[in-house]
Amino acid sequence: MPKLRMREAVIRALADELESDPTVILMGEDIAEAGGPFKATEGLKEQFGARRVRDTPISEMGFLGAAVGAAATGLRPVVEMMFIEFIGVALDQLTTEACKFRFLSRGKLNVPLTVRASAGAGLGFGCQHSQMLDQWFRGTSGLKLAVPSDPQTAYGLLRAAIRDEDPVIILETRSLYGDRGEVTLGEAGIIPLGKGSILRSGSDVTVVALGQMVKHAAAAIQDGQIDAELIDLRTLIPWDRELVLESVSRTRRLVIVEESPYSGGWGTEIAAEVSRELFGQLLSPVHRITLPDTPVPYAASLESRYLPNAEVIRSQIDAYMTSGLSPEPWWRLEGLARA
Amino acid sequence: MPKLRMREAVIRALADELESDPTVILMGEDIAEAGGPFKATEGLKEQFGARRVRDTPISEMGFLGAAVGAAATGLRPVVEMMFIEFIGVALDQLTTEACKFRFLSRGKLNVPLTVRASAGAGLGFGCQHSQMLDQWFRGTSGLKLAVPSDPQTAYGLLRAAIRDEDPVIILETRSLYGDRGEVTLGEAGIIPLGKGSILRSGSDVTVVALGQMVKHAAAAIQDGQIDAELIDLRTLIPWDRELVLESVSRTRRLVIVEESPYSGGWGTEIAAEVSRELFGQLLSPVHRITLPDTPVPYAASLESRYLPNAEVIRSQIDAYMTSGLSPEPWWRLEGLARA
Amino acid sequence: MTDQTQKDFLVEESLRRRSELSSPENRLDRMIEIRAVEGKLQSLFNDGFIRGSTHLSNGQEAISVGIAATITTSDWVTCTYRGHGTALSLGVTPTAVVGEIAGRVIGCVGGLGGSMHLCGVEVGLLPTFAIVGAGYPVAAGAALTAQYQGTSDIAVAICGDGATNIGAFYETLNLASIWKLPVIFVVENNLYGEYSRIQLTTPIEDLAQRADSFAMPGVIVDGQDLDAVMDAMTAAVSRARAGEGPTLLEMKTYRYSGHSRADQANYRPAGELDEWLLRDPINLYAHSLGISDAELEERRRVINAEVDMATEVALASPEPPIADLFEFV
Amino acid sequence: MTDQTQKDFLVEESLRRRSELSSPENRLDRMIEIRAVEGKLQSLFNDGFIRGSTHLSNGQEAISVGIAATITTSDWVTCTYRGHGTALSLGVTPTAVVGEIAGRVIGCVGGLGGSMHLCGVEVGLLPTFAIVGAGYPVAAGAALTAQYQGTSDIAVAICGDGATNIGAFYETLNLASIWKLPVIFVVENNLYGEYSRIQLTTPIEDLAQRADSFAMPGVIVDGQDLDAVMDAMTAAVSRARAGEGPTLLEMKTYRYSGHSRADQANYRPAGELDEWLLRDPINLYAHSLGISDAELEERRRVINAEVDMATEVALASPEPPIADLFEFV
Ligand SMILES: Cc1ncc(C[n+]2csc(CCOP(=O)(O)OP(=O)(O)O)c2C)c(N)n1
Ligand SMILES: Cc1ncc(C[n+]2csc(CCOP(=O)(O)OP(=O)(O)O)c2C)c(N)n1
Ligand SMILES: [Mg+2]
Ligand SMILES: [Mg+2]
Repeated sequence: MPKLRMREAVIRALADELESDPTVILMGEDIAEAGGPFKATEGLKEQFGARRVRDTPISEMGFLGAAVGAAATGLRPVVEMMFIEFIGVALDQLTTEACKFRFLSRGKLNVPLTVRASAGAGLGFGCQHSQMLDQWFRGTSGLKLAVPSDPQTAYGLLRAAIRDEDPVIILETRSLYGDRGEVTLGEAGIIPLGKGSILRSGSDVTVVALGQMVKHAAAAIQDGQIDAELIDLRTLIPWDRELVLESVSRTRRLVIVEESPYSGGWGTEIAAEVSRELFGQLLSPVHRITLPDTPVPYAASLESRYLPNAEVIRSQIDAYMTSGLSPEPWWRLEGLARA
Repeated sequence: MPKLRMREAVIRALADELESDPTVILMGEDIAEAGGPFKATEGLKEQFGARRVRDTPISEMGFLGAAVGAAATGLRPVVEMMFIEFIGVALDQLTTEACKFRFLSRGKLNVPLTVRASAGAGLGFGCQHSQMLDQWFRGTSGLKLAVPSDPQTAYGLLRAAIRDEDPVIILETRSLYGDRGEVTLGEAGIIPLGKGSILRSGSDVTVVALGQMVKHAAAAIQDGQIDAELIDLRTLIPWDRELVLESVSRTRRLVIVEESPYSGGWGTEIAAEVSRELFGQLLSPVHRITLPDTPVPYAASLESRYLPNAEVIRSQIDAYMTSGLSPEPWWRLEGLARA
Repeated sequence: MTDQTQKDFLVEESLRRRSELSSPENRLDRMIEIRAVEGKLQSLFNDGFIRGSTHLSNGQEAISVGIAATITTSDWVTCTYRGHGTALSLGVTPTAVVGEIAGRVIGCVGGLGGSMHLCGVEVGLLPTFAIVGAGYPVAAGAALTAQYQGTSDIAVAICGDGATNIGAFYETLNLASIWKLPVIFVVENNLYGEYSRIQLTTPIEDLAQRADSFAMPGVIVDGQDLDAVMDAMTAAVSRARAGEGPTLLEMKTYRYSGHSRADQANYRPAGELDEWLLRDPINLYAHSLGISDAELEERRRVINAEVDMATEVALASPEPPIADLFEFV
Repeated sequence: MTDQTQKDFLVEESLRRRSELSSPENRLDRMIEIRAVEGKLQSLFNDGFIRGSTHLSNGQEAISVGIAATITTSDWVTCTYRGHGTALSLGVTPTAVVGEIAGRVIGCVGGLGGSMHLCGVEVGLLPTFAIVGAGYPVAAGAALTAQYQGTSDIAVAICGDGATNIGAFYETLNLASIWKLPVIFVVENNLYGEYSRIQLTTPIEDLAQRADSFAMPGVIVDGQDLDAVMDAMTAAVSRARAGEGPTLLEMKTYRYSGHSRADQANYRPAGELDEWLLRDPINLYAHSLGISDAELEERRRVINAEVDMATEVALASPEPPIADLFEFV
């Protein structure tokens, strides 16, 4: 098993799909000649040629829409949105067009389109280049969304996405691109969409995390003093209801760790569903550890508080376990904000 | 108190704000000469002139962005998005630009912008012209979103939005434009953003609804056989936490009626928060009555099932009250879909 | 016939109808058919038989037929909510069009789509777009598939004059030019975008000029003259098939009705419609074929009767079953 | 000084700095200052002092200074992430610029914004835009405010060549033309959008041509020649103030560095940079003012020292308090 950085795992996934399926093509800004702004497509143009690995003008609506049209008529395009914010100028093509084609053709057409985008905070890119923005994609039927947490999931989820018959977005947490890990390549390394994974078994509390929060949640509980079960959700839309419900039905406590705001964060859906399905069985309310409801700040000292880290997660879980209640977030405790 | 149709209440709100504040201007496609595709700006150009009531080219990014710039530099623009779906080509200007200006100027600038959009299903406009799409706006700090349920709220919320110092979206449920009701005009008719309203007091179950679902929820419980407390949420972002929590702390049961999909619907946030805050105090799990996770269908027979009506709401509430559980939605009961 | 056999029959029928367009008389008849179907739709709407919205293309029939007659069924077309003419020209049957708009299972999308969302995959019609501009890049993508796969297929994007003010239009023209995609952009310049006259929203008169920014040929075409449409299309199609890249065709035309069903089009200057009626595409083409007024009347009578029958079949079809709501998500 | 007095002082200082641009020598010095600040920023980045990204505008100084010297502080400017030159020219102090990029409370956005988000409301700089194209319509809106209020203020939108391929550009030009808004669109054509040479993304050479689609004057300007920039701006500004509408100015220029801090710009053909260095805007302008090489060196020395001091002040400022995260939402 090779040890790869996450960006290299992305390259391998793309290469393997380009290799195995001649209808796969890549498009995006500066992904071909330059190998991608995050070097997550490095070498692919050299290997597969400019016909299959295509640089585009700065025209997100244009090239995302072209990918929709290409996907509906026989290709399997993989589009890179350099930063997920950029889809704010092109959302229509994904949610209102691509995700409606199957319905509007009564099943005669489908759109096997993958959108990869870098996302997330932590690197000092400021408030227009540091968000996850998964909320833009929730509630759109026909759309899937996955968030890798390490090189293996980056590899496996991306390959599954490219093979999927419908639109899939992969949010690649930018701060993880340099992380290294062993990666099972090939068919065995493919990770089905819609399935979470138990990274650590435990019986006192289930911790559900996604993307870069998985790493921080794992660090928070690694000393084993809390007998926590850690689930990497991997796919957010649709999330793995069975796995989460089964786990929480055993542990009877749930903490969700989100790189998502308190108001409107993705954890609300899981909290709502778990509270409904396991009504009367929980020992404590579902607890969410989230971002505050603010733009992403630039200054390092602020950004590092903005994003939950292992220490914060640990102290929140401790408070949750001790009190049996859902502790208030730090900004309420410190009197900084109400929400 | 005049009896007005909802579209007339919108016109009155706009006229009153145009009258009282010379910095208020209106922009949108065919809102001036033609009085608006839904006649919700009828007569305003004649009354206030083409300088203040402006037709635009079909350029949502262009005119929404121009409104952002105008708002940041001294005007109070009200933009009409004819159908909320159209903001899919211009979302960037609202969420990524307008909502960041206060932060990115360290408080020196603000964007008193109102976006009005028609929204919602029920009129046979098909799947690209019938959605609510409030999910696109959740999780964006600095943004407010309100949904009137009748002429009075259309009037009062819109005036409050125009006076607000930050961006506000008003989703006007299209199917209500023709509904008539008495409207208190003037200052007394203004409805503060962020505040819900108890339309009917009751002690056995709280029913929270928004937009056109308020009418259907009210019809569902009007015979008084269930002692339900009905809350019109009015503002969805931010929703009235205090009011809902206070009500549910009395009734100890909550049903949310949403024109929003089951997965990713707005009710998840309320369900999560209520389940957290009133943990151990609820008699039944929070129950959501939602749309199914599908595009909006065209055929009348399908669309009428797609949208919850009074009968469905009633039978769901009955099942909820009788069983003490959250009943499955009809599509699961009928084996049509899992989610 | 079961619904399925009915549907298979309609598909075959669409292909047959498309092939008919090689004959000038059939092209004339198709224009007459479009006019007849739209007349029917308007009255069904007026009588409350069908709901939602509708956007007639009467007056613009030569463009729809001219496009369909110059491309093949393996070429792809993207079109707007104003798509009746395009769908019927490409071959979709009157029953499938009326059925869709009546929300019946026999409709071309089984009643799921409605007036703004016709579709005919078998004849190259992608689901029509209700968002202005959305069809442009999708057509470019269909052209990319053809270019990539090395077929000689092309794509055609049909939009209105107003749609040349939206960002997607420019982004697509640029991309298509840079990638030399085999795509034709047809702008139906009918002088109005909804209730706004073009001068109020667009500072130039000839939209073909907008191709210049992308080093693309932009051609002004008389959209009322079927032969002119076919000539312009034929040239653009050969250019595209030869790998020489995209073309923008501006079709000067006029819609006789208002923007959508409720619109009485009072914003039009007096006499404007009458002037355009003098250059009605059906009459012009009939005359160019040497067809007498009497014969033309007879053709209209026959076709109207056929459309009446097709409408009856459509309305006799049931609404879609609830399972369909979940099956195609 | 308390932070607040410090800040008030910086605002006043910004206004003073702006007024300085009426003198040619000061304009030269401002260009030298921009070059010096960016050199400093690059080394601070290299040394790991500051993080995130940065986009230098070295080579493009004449455009920034030329714009600032021809408009007033009540005019509004929208600019991109490549905004150091614009901010400094408009008057924002080196301390406020370096402080922002270092994430300090003394920064022009108090460290909340960072490299891509400079701001100087007092001198007309709206928060700079990190989304390509986003500043175009916002500038049009600022121009609308001026037009509506009947002031003679104008707005200037500054973007790159690559940004003329994005939809918002066209939508804004069209809207500005239709509404005759007092806005000037400045395209800094530095031949590259990120790592892509313009020919790979854009099928025409002169972007000024893109104004034609909107019946708007499009002017090609030598962006390395401060006098040429000022002349072109002055004409466009009078046009705008006179109510005659918008102008597109294409400034031909070059960025000496790569796109952002990590970029070595290996994609550039050998010799290209050297050729452009021959027409360095600072040298050209110094020569046109009859300033000797020795004197120019001396000016550079003095200004570098000032920038060093400004940097020290900036870095001595604390990071923002956590309360600031919540105060400006
Ligand atoms: C993005 C978007 N904005 C606005 C609309 C509403 N709308 C539908 S049709 C139309 C007018 C289009 O005019 P034109 O392009 O000239 O086409 P025509 O209807 O004349 O065929 C408008 C504004 C829309 N569907 N999508
Ligand atoms: C909508 C959007 N797409 C892509 C980007 C990424 N991006 C940032 S700068 C840039 C290149 C812009 O080139 P140009 O307009 O020529 O400006 P320059 O950087 O040369 O000044 C790109 C693609 C972005 N910020 N926003
Ligand atoms: Mg038109
Ligand atoms: Mg450039």
